[in-house]
Amino acid sequence: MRREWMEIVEHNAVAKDTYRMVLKGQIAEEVKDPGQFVHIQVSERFFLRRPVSIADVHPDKSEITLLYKVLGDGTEALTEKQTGDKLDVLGPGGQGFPVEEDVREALIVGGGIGVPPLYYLAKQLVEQGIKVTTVLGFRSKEESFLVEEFKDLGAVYVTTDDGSLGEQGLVTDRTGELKGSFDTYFACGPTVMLKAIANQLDDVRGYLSMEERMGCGIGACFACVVHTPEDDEKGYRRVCCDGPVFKAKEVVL
Amino acid sequence: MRREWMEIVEHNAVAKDTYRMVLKGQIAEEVKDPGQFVHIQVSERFFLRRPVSIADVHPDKSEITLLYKVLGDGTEALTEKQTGDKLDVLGPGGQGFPVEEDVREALIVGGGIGVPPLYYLAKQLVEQGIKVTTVLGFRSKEESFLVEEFKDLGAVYVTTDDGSLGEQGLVTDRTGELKGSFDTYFACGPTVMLKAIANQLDDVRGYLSMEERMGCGIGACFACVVHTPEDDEKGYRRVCCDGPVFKAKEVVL
Amino acid sequence: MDISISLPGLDLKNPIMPASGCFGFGKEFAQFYDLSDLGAIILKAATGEKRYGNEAPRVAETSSGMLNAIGLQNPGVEKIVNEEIPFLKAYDTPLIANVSGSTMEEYEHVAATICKEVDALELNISCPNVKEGGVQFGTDPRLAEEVTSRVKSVSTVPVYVKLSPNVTDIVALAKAAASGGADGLSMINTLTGMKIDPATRKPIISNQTGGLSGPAVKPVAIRMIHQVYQAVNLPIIGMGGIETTDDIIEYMLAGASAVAVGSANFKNPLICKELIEQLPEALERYGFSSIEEVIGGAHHETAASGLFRA
Amino acid sequence: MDISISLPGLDLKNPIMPASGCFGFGKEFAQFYDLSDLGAIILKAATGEKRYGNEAPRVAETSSGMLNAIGLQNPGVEKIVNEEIPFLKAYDTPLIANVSGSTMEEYEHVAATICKEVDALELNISCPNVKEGGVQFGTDPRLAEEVTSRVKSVSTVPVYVKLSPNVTDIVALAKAAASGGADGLSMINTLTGMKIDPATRKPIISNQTGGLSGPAVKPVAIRMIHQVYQAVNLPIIGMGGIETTDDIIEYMLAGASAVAVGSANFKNPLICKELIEQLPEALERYGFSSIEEVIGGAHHETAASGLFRA
Ligand SMILES: Cc1cc2nc3c(=O)[nH]c(=O)nc-3n(C[C@H](O)[C@H](O)[C@H](O)COP(=O)(O)OP(=O)(O)OC[C@H]3O[C@@H](n4cnc5c(N)ncnc54)[C@H](O)[C@@H]3O)c2cc1C
Ligand SMILES: Cc1cc2nc3c(=O)[nH]c(=O)nc-3n(C[C@H](O)[C@H](O)[C@H](O)COP(=O)(O)OP(=O)(O)OC[C@H]3O[C@@H](n4cnc5c(N)ncnc54)[C@H](O)[C@@H]3O)c2cc1C
Ligand SMILES: Cc1cc2nc3c(=O)[nH]c(=O)nc-3n(C[C@H](O)[C@H](O)[C@H](O)COP(=O)(O)O)c2cc1C
Ligand SMILES: Cc1cc2nc3c(=O)[nH]c(=O)nc-3n(C[C@H](O)[C@H](O)[C@H](O)COP(=O)(O)O)c2cc1C
Ligand code: FES
Ligand code: FES
Repeated sequence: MRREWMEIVEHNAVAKDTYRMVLKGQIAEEVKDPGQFVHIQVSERFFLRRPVSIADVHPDKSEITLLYKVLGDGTEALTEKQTGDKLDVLGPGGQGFPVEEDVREALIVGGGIGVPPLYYLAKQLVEQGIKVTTVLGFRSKEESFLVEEFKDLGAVYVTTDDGSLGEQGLVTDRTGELKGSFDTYFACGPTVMLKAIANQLDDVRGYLSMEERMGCGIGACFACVVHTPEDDEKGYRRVCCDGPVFKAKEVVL
Repeated sequence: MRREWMEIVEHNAVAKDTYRMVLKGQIAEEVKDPGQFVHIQVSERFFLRRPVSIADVHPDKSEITLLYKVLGDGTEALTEKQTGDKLDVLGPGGQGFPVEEDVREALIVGGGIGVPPLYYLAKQLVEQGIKVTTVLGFRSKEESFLVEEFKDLGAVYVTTDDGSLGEQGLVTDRTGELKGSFDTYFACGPTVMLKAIANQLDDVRGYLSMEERMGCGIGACFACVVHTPEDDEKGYRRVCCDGPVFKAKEVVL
Repeated sequence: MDISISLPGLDLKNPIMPASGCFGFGKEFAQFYDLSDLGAIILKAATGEKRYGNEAPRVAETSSGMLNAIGLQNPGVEKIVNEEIPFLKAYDTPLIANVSGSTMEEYEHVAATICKEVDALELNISCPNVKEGGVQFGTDPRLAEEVTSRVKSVSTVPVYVKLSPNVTDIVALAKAAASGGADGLSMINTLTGMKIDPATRKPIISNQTGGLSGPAVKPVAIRMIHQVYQAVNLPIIGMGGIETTDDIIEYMLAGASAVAVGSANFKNPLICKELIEQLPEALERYGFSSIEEVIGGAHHETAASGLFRA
Repeated sequence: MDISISLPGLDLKNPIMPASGCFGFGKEFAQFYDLSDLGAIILKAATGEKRYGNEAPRVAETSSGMLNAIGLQNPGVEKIVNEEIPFLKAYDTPLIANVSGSTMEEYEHVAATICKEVDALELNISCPNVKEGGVQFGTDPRLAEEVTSRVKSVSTVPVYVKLSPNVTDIVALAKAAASGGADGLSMINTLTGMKIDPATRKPIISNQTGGLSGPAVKPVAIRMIHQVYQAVNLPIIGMGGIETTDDIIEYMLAGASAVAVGSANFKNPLICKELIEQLPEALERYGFSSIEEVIGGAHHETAASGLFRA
C-alpha cells in the first residue's frame, strides 16, 4: 500500500456515464488479488477520497484499469481529467477474491458498476484453468460494458431492467437456473442484489464484494464497518481492509 | 459592471513573481477610467474574489491587461491558468482617476504592485497632451516592470530599496525634488507610501488609489470601508465603489 | 412547478431571498437583475443611530467560507426609512427589515420605526461582531424571550427571530423566541471564528474575531434547523452556505420553509436569480410534486404535504 | 531549529501528533512511516466495555470537511491495554489514551486501567456521536469539573481535557476543567452537524447527526483557543482542520503548545511525517527563532518567549 501520483495513460467513455481510466505507477505492481481497490483523491475540492475497484492489471506495463460510473460530484469531476495528468492514488487496498485451489467451475455475478473487479477475477480464474460462467445485470444496453470481454472468457448471460440487452429481468432469474453448474460463486453489485444472490445460493460457497462509505480506506477510522453474524466474536468487519470481499456468510448484508 | 467568463489571451511572467495577463471580453468595452479594477474568481477553491487593477485597455480588441504579483494562495493559483482558459471576472469596478480638464503637468507615483493602473492613466494623460513625469519605486531591479513602457510617455525616475535599478531610496526622495514641476499628482502603492506622498505634497492636488480587503467588490457588504476626515458627514468611503481612487484629502490614510 | 410559499406577512413568489448584510439595500444588485424576481429581500441591519462599525480589515477568507466583522455599519433607522427603502418599494418584492441594537429600547425603537415600511422584521439577536448588545440577547433564553416579546408588542408586522449558532442548546433559544411571540425563525447567523496571519502573527480581522459564513457552516445550520423543526412549531427561514439548488432542497428537507442566500452573492452577484430559475427543474428531478412536499421532508417516512407548515 | 516541546507528562520531539480516532492504534499508519517520528500518538477512544458503535454510513463529505459518527467503536479498555498498546510501545513516542464513557464510573474505570500504560490521558467529554454520556459532560461546567477531578484522582499520569466546541461559552468549560485539576486542554472536538441527501430525503449518516471536522471548522477552533489561552493558564493541544505548517503556526500563535492532526490523515496517510519535516523551515521562513516564540504569539505585542507556557 502506498500513496502515489499515478499518470493517466488512457481515459475514455465506455458506456452511458461510464468511463475507463488506465493509470500507470508502482501501485500496479503491488496488486495481490482481483477485487482490491484504489482510493482516489479527485482534486483539492473534495475532502474524502473515492474508492474504485481495480478492473484489470498489467504489472509488466505498471498499469491498472479502472471503470467508474458518474454518480455524484466526485466522479463527475474525475471525468475532466486528461491523459497525461497525475492522479493522487492510495492503494492497492483491501482483501480481494481468493482464488482457492479447489475451485473448478466458477459463477461470476455482476450488477452495474459492480462488474469491473469481476473482470480481472475472471481473467485470473481462466488463466488457472477454471471454467467461468458469467451473469451480468445492467439497467439497459446503453449502460452495459465489458460484455464482449467476458465472452472471451466463457459463457455470458446478460439481463437488463428494460430488456434492451439480453433478457429482461434480474441476474437472479438466471443464476437460479444455473445452480448446479458451479462450485463457487463470486458476486459484486448493489446490496439488494448481493442479498438476493446470497439467499438463492445459500448452500454454495460464495464470495461477495461489498460497498460502504469510507474515511481513511486503510482500516484506521472504522467508518466502513459492517456487522457479522452473532456467533462471530469480533462482531464487525471493516470493508476497506478486512474486505471489500467477504465469504458470503462472514458478514450481515 | 458585469460578470463574465473572459478568455485568457496572453499570460506570461514579466518580473520576479510578477505576471501579465491579457483578458478578452465585453468588460474591456465598459472601462470608463484608468484606475478601475476587476474582481477575479481564481477557482472554486477560493471563497472570495481577488481585486486586480486594469493596467491597460484595448477596447477595439475587447482586451484588458492585468499585472499581478504572487502574494498568497490565490495569486499563486492564478499563475497556473493557461492561455485559452476562461476566467470568471466581475467588472469593471470602482471609480478611477479623473482626468480633469485643467491638468497640464502630471506627476505619477507608483510603488511596487501599485504601478499597473498608473500605466493606463499615463497613456490617457499623454493622449490628451498632458505632460507626464513618472516616479516608480520597486524593491529591486528583478521586481521592476513597465519601466520602458513609461519611458515612452515621458521622463521616468526609478528608485529601488537596494539600488539595483535607478537610485537607491524611496519614491519620496525624488518626488520632493520634483515639486513645482506638476500641478496634479496621481499615486498608487502601499499605504505607507501613499501617506508619505500625501504629506509631502500636501499643498498639491492629488489622487490616491487605495487597497482594502474586499467582500462583494460592488458596494453592498461594507467590508472595504475607510474613514473620512471629521468634517465629512457620511463618515466613510467604500474602496470598491466610491474608490479605489480618492482625492488625497477625501479619506484618512 | 409553482414554487410560491406563504409565510406570516410574506407572500413569496419563490422561497429564495438575499440574506441580511450581504445585499446592502439592493441598489448594487439592481444593476445585475430585476429585484422583483426575488422571493423577498432582507435588508442590511438597522440600528437606532448611525454606526461606523469596526475598523478594516473586516473580512478574511477561510476554507469554504469567510469571516466578517462589519460591525453593523448603517446610516441609522431614520435614514434607512427615508433614503433606502423608497428605492426598494419600486420593486414588487416583500421587504424584511433586519432589526439590531444594543439595548431593549433600541430594538423597540428600530422595530417601531421601520415596521411601517416593510412586510416583516428579522430580529437580529445574533450579531457576533459588536461589543455591546446583539449577541447576548441571542445566547441567553430569558433575554431572547424578552426582546422578542417587546419587539412583538411594538411591531405591526410579523417578527422572525434570527438565531445565533454559537450556543449549546439551539432548541432552548428557539423555544424562547416562540414564547416571546415570534412568528417565525431565521437561522443561522454566523459562527464566531478567527483567522491569524502567520506573517504578521495577528488576527487578520481588526476586530480579532469575525462571523463565519459560507458552505463551511452548512452542516451546522442543517443540524440546527433539523433539531428546531422537531421542537418548535414556527416556520423557518434557513441560511448558511447556500450556493446551489441542492443546498436549498437540503435546507427545506431539514425544515426550512424558505431560504436566504448570503455570502454567495459576493462570488456571483446573479446567484439568487439563477437559483430561482433553476429551482423548479431541480425539484422535478428529485421527484417532488410540490414545494410543500420538500419542507421538513427529512422528518417524514414519506414526505406528506400535510406536514407543511407556513 | 529545535522543535521539541515539554508538556505535562509529555516530552515531545516535535509538537505534532495524530488526533484521536483518526489514527486507530497506529498499526495501519506504521506501514507508511516510522511512528517514532511522531511527537506523540493519541489513541482511539477507549470505553469500559467493547462497543460496536453506530450503524453505517458513518461518514459524509462536506465542503472542506467531513461528518463522522463512528460512535466510539472500540474493543474495550482491557483489550486495548492487552492487544493494542504493546505494539505501540515498541516505538519511541509518548502515548496519550483517549478516555471515554457514559458514566462517571466508566470514565474512572477506563482512566484507572489505561493510565498505567500511557504517558497522559485525553479525557473525551466531547464526543457528539453517542446517545448516552460523553457530550453532556462537555457542555455542563459542573459535570465537566466533576468528571475531571474524579479522573484526576485515579490517574497516575497527567490529564488533558478535550473540550467540545458545541457550547455557548468555551471559557466556562475550560475553567471548569482547570478547577477539576486538568493538566492541560485539548481543543477542539467536532462540531455537531448534519447532511441530508436530496435524493433519499434523509440524513446521509445513519445516526442522523455527525461531528464536523476538517478545515471548515478551523476558524472556530482558532477563536476558541485564542479565548481560552487568555483566560486559563493551561497548555493547549490544538486541533481542527490542520493540513499545512501554516495551519500549525496559526494554532500555536493562537495559544496551542502542540497540535493534533485528525481527518487530514485520511487524505494523506503521510501527512504527520511530512508536516514534522517541514515545520522547522516554515518557522524560519516566518522569522521565528524558537518554537516557544510561536506559542501564544498572537497575544503579545512582540512575540516574547517568556510568555511560553508548557
Ligand atoms: C470497495 C469499493 C469499490 C468500488 N468500486 C467502484 C468501481 O469500480 N467503479 C465505480 O464506479 N464505483 C465504485 N465504487 C463506488 C464509488 O466509490 C462511488 O460511486 C463514489 O465514491 C461516488 O463518488 P461521488 O463523488 O461521485 O458521489 P458523492 O455522492 O458526491 O460522494 C460523496 C461521498 O460519498 C461517498 N460515496 C457515495 N456513494 C458511494 C458508494 N456507493 N460507495 C462508497 N462510497 C460512496 C463518496 O466516496 C464520497 O465520500 C466502489 C465503492 C467501494 C466501497
Ligand atoms: C483596488 C485594488 C486593486 C489591486 N490591484 C492589484 C494589481 O493590479 N496587481 C496586484 O498584484 N495586486 C493588486 N491588488 C492586490 C491584490 O488584490 C492582492 O494581492 C490579492 O488579493 C492577494 O490575493 P492572494 O490570494 O494571493 O493572497 P491571500 O493572502 O491568500 O488572500 C486572502 C484574502 O485576502 C485578500 N487580500 C490579501 N492581500 C490583499 C490586498 N493587498 N488588498 C486587498 N485584498 C487582499 C485577498 O483578496 C483574499 O480575499 C489590488 C487590490 C485592490 C484592493
Ligand atoms: C458581510 C456580511 C454581513 C452580514 N451582516 C449581517 C447583518 O447585518 N445582520 C444579520 O442578521 N446578519 C448578517 N450577516 C449574516 C448573514 O445574513 C447570514 O446569516 C450568514 O452569512 C450565513 O449565510 P451565508 O453562509 O449564505 O452567508 C452578514 C453576513 C456577511 C457575510
Ligand atoms: C473519524 C473520526 C473519529 C474520531 N474519533 C474520536 C474519538 O474517538 N475521540 C475523540 O476524542 N475525538 C475523535 N475525533 C475527533 C478528532 O480527534 C478531532 O478532535 C477532530 O476531528 C478535529 O480535528 P481534524 O479537523 O483535524 O479532524 C474523531 C474524528 C474523526 C474524523
Ligand atoms: S474507511 Fe477507515 S476503517 Fe475503513
Ligand atoms: S467590498 Fe463590499 S462594499 Fe466594498
